[in-house]
Amino acid sequence: MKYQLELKEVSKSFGPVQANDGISFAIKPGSVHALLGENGAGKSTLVKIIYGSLEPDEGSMKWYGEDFCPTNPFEAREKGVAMVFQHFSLFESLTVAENIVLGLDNVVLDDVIISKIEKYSKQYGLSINPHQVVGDLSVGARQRVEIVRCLMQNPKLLIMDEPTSVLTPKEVTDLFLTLRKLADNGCAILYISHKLEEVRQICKYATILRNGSLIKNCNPQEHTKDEIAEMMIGKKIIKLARENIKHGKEIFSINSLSSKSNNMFGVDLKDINLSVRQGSITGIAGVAGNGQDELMRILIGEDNAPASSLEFKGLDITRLTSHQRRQLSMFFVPEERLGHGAVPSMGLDENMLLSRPNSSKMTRNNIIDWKQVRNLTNNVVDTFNVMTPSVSAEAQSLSGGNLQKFMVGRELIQNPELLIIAQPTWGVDAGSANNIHQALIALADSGSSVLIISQDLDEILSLCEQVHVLYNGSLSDSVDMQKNGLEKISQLMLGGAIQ
Amino acid sequence: MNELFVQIILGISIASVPLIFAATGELLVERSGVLNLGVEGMMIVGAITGFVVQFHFDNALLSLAAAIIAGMSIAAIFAFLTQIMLTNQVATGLALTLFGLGVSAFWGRAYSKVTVDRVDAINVPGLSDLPIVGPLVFSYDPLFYLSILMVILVWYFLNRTKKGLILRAIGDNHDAAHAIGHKVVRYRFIAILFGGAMAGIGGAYLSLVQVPIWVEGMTAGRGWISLALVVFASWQPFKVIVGAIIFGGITILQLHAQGFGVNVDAQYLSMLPYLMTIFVLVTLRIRIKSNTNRVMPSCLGKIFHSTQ
Amino acid sequence: MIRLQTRTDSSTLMVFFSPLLALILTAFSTFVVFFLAGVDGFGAFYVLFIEPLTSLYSFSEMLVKAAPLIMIALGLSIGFRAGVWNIGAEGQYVIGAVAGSAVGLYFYEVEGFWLLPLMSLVAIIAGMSYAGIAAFLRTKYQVNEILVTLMLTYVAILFLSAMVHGPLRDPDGFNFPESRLFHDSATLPIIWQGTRVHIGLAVAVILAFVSYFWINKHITGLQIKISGNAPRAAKFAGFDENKTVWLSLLVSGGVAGLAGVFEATGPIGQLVPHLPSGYGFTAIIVAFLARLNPIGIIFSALLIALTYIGGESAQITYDLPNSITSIFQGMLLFYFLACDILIRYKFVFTFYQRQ
Amino acid sequence: APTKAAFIYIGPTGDMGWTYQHDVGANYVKKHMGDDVEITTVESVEEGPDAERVMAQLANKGNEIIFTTSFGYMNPTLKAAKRFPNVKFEHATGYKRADNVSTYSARFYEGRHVIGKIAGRMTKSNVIGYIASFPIPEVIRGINASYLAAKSVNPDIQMKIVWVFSWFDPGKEADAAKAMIDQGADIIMQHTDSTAAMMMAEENGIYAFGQASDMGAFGPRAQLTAIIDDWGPYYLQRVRAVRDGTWESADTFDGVREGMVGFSPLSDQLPADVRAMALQAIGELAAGTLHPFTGPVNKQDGSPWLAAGETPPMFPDLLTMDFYVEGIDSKIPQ
Ligand SMILES: Nc1ncnc2c1ncn2[C@@H]1O[C@H](COP(=O)(O)OP(=O)(O)OP(=O)(O)O)[C@@H](O)[C@H]1O
Ligand SMILES: Nc1ncnc2c1ncn2[C@@H]1O[C@H](COP(=O)(O)OP(=O)(O)OP(=O)(O)O)[C@@H](O)[C@H]1O
Ligand SMILES: [Mg+2]
Ligand SMILES: [Mg+2]
Repeated sequence: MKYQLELKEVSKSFGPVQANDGISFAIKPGSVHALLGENGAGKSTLVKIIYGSLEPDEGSMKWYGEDFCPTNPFEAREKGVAMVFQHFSLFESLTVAENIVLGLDNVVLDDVIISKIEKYSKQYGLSINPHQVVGDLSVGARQRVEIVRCLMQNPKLLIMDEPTSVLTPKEVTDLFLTLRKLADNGCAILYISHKLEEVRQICKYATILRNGSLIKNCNPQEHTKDEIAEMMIGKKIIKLARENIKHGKEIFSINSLSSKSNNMFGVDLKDINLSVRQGSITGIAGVAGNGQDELMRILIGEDNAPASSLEFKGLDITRLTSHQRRQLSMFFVPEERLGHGAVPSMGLDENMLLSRPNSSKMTRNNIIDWKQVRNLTNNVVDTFNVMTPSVSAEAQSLSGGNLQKFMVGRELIQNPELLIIAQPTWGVDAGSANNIHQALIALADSGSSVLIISQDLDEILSLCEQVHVLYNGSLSDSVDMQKNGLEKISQLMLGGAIQ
Repeated sequence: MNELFVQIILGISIASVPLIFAATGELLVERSGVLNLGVEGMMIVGAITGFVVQFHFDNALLSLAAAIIAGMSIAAIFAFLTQIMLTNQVATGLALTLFGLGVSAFWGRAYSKVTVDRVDAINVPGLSDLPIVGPLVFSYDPLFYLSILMVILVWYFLNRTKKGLILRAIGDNHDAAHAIGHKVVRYRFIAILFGGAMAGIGGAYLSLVQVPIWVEGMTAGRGWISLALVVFASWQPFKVIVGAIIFGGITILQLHAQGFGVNVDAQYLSMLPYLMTIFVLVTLRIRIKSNTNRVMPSCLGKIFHSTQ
Repeated sequence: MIRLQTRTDSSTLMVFFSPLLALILTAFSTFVVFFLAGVDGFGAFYVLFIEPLTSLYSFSEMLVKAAPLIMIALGLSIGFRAGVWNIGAEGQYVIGAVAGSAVGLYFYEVEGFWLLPLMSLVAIIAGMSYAGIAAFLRTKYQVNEILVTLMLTYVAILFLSAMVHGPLRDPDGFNFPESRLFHDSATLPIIWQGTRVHIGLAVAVILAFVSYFWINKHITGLQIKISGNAPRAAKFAGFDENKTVWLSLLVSGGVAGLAGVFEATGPIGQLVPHLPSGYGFTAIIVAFLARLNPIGIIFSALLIALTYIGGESAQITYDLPNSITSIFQGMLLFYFLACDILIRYKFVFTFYQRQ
Repeated sequence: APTKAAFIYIGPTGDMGWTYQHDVGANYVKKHMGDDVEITTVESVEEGPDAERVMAQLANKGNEIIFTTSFGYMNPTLKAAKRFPNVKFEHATGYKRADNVSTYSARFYEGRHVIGKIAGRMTKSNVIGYIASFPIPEVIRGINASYLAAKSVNPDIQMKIVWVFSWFDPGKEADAAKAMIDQGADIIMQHTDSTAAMMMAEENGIYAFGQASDMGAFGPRAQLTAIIDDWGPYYLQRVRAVRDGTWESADTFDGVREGMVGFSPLSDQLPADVRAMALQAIGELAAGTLHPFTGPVNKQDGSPWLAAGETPPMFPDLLTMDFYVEGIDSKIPQ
């Protein structure tokens, strides 16, 4: 049988980093093929080579048996390769139609293309409005735009780099239906995801990378999730569960919090109530874009909240800045790593100072003690196994997983009494995710409280004793996990009645 | 009185032509996500080059072509530094202005005592004699019409062509544009050269049409005004014309006010164009406050570096 | 094939090597320019860059010229770190000079040690308020501060003109547009007798060290840097972006105002319509040449001052036009900026074949 | 050894106006003294703090006499003179002197008187446009002198004055000329240095007068005559005095009689009677029998200034002049 795409000994290095080291594998027409690996394993690099946006240092590729070496995405698209990027490649100030036209070659914006967009969007059940400006869209809708853009190329190979990390469960199901349809029509799909469950659901072939090298080609449906994860990181994952859950008294509460979003397309928060007890792990589930961002801003202190709607250790903290909140021992890990939780172009040591309670001794009377800062940074790097060339390496030079470990570590070494963490393992590989989960559990075991905002239901269910669901700016009561908990939560996430 | 009105309108449009050229060029550059603060420098290099060539060859088309090439050449320095050497655009733009002023003054020393033939208006016989409409429509020089035409072309390019769409996309998100295969650096390089060409003509208009004479520093801040006009126009080509006319209008009208003996000190009248610019920027922002971020190209001034 | 590769850490070697390379390239281009101008290259080079350093007088004049450049550049560098582009320091400099001088002239012939400090204070406040307009418009209406500060510079210069033609005109000055000469208590002390080097230089150098300490050790220094790089992260750290804008503009406006009154009460000795001599603009170059480093600013200001003094000597000796100075400054900045690429990136040469 | 003399200019020598004429003067010295003199000129020296340094540098280079040719150099000149007591300084248009500082200027208002008369006769619209630079006594004297002269030959005359706040900004000067032409002026006078207004006049088929130098090349038809600043003989005399050791501090204020103020050839456009009138005025000025400010003259507010037949004293009336005479419908900017 002829392969649709064949890779032979493809290598690519970035300076000292060998991102891909002699990788060979092949994709059959009409197959859904997974590409798996830890953060930084080289997955994105490899697919960028296939798509022509990176050139390999060595190796060759064949397309239906013929030599294939695209030097730019146009050549790849011409052959029928389409790609949904890990980081969106959309233009916020332009309309959906304009965005789509930009990704299609030899096509100009006219009525024909608009009706074509509408046709595709109907055909695959991906609802988009060609005239809307992308900046006004939710993440899910943006993802749909990316996908429609790819589908309109009538691709023979569709590459999807972590497409589902921002989709609702329903959207994921729909996407899978679409993919099946495509595959049945003979389109091959190369699928990258850290969500091994879904990989097992739709892929019959998987290529596993580690540190830039090929580890194994296998059928994921013949392995358990844990087995796959082990292949990816090269060692066994030991799962820790909470041992002795001891809840103390209430330490933090949100009381009838309502707030208008100051972003035109944001979500208004409506009458949110929540209580967090000492030593507990509380989860806020929900699909991204339902007010998580707005809630997090208010919790951090970036946006104002109405007086006495936030109470920590019995104090009204609504008028406190984020710095003052930290001094009360309340710490935060935001969802977005680069640009929010860390300054991309600054060193880790400098980034250490973003979150600095007085107790850390990093500053005294606002004068920075650089020695202490470096000590603490080293401490975080060692304790949390952050892979970095040095403590002064720029934050943007770390891989997503490593930066996330650094950021979690930065907050954890302050021994927070309350840690509020959003999407703790978004885009983080299984191994690192496990490390982070362990750290959170250890924190709670030591008597501190953790509030997790996550759309990863698995994560919430495995960690939290108490789960709320955020939908369209409203927060549900705590869900009783004993009685059909899972069903309840799924229902709430999709907008079911909130008790 | 009609005569005076017509003359004032003519005066205002003459004062606005160089601004329209330079601002329209810069508008395209900024739409591609590049902030070139060197407009003043490019204009003055265009002014001296156009003048020198006109002096030696007495050929309007040739001198304009030379001014365009000169504007592009000096813009190429900016493009090379910011796009290839990844330098800070604000600093590079300022250096460009300084360099342009210096080079033009150095080169122009030999030409400060001479004059050239003015590039003239087309006077369509008969038509120009029509009352009011005649002089208003038919006594401009060709460059006035060219400036309007350029605005239309730039608008058409940006809003009606695929390449224009790509250019806007690059200004909005260069990383994404790069990811889907568009040549960010190439587009920007060409946009910057275009901006240089337009500034070059704008400058040449000053030394060939407005007053056919070369003087050190004769652009007198018009490059900066053009930059303000781009913001004023909220990056929309047609609004550049409106802004240029307002600015040119205030400049001319304050002189007329003095001539009529208006009882306000001339210094304060002279402040008007600048204060007016600020005022307009503010009211503009108040009006479109809700979606300010929408009008400004998101990548404006940011450095793009693609790893290969 | 050559390509640029990002370094994970800035190269320390290149931090020092790149300015050197830039200087060498500028020197080389200088020869080319002279050659084109038909001037003896070595001689002109000597006059431009060496001669000012050989006579005590020119050296002292270089210091006089460097003092305001250092001060203004220090203020601007703060804002530039924070992504606040105050391009109109010239205007704040003028307003500071006018306000400070007005106080000095109001107390004409009143002797007192308090007068100069009072004038300086008023100048600082005036410079701050003037820059504050831009801060207000940016924080309240998101109006671009580049344009506002620039437009206000033109206004300031006209205002100075109105003042010296009007209220601040020397009553015994034959109605010429100049103020009176400042009396002793309103004149800046000379710190190097026999030259024009005034206490402003000492203030400038002290300010450089203070701001070095501030930028590197004080938390607001970090705050400013973060605001410039990642506004959202600054919020996360509890820094207020608007505060940073205000701070940057007030500081740069204040020192520019102080530099203005120092210039009026020092080397000039009166308020004249030609007070604005482009220091506010040149200081931008000074700041960038120094890569916004406060101590580096001292050196880059001296370098730029040298090009001014050298340019004048070249004009006197070789009859070269003074525009040569702007050409140099432009080139210097081009080369400095271009060479800085070596700090954050390295050039790698790759050879590979594709099958 | 040659005597070393230096000139500091405010503008570029190519301005065709003020600086250009000083440079003509410097060349005149060179022409007459040949190898006996070595001349250095420095152009475009700012009036701010740089001026004093340039003077000091010139003194350090061995110049024995330094001409500082703009009013703004006054205090820097005095400071430099104090530092270099053996160097002679000559400051144009100022009023402060010292043992080694002389001042010199010219009675340009005599020239303005002549062009005022010509304008009064040549205008058809009775509107004269006047481009003014800065509101200093020198400029105001010029406005008053030309207005009085024009009025004396044409009572219906009206003068439009536009201040451009620059000595040299061709764009602005052209715009100002254009504005006044649009408002009906058919003769332009200027107290700014560029040739822009002259070119505007030529283009619009109206008349104008050259400023400081002969601007006929820029307005062959438009220029009726030009007031010429002729510094050459004065400069020659002063440099020679330094060479001879006879230089003394002095205050010079010369006019048509001494030849410091001259005229370019009168235009062919002038009718014979106007030409005769102009020549007569020049003759009377040269003879010293005519003073452009001769009473009765009232100030703008109607208060009397000069009684019939009275002429004003140099100081304070002329040197500090800060008012318009009666009839001018405009306001001096503050
Ligand atoms: N442009 C680049 N310059 C330098 N190094 C790079 C570049 N892109 C990737 N790398 C490095 O190459 C390696 C592989 O990166 P790649 O993006 O392929 O990983 P990945 O498998 O997609 O990871 P993730 O799961 O986080 O998306 C990493 O070590 C990364 O640091
Ligand atoms: N220019 C670069 N130099 C060094 N490393 C880079 C460079 N560009 C990207 N990288 C690294 O390559 C890796 C892969 O990049 P990619 O864009 O796929 O992000 P990622 O780390 O996978 O992010 P995410 O958290 O979204 O999964 C990241 O570790 C990133 O830090
Ligand atoms: Mg990836
Ligand atoms: Mg990832």
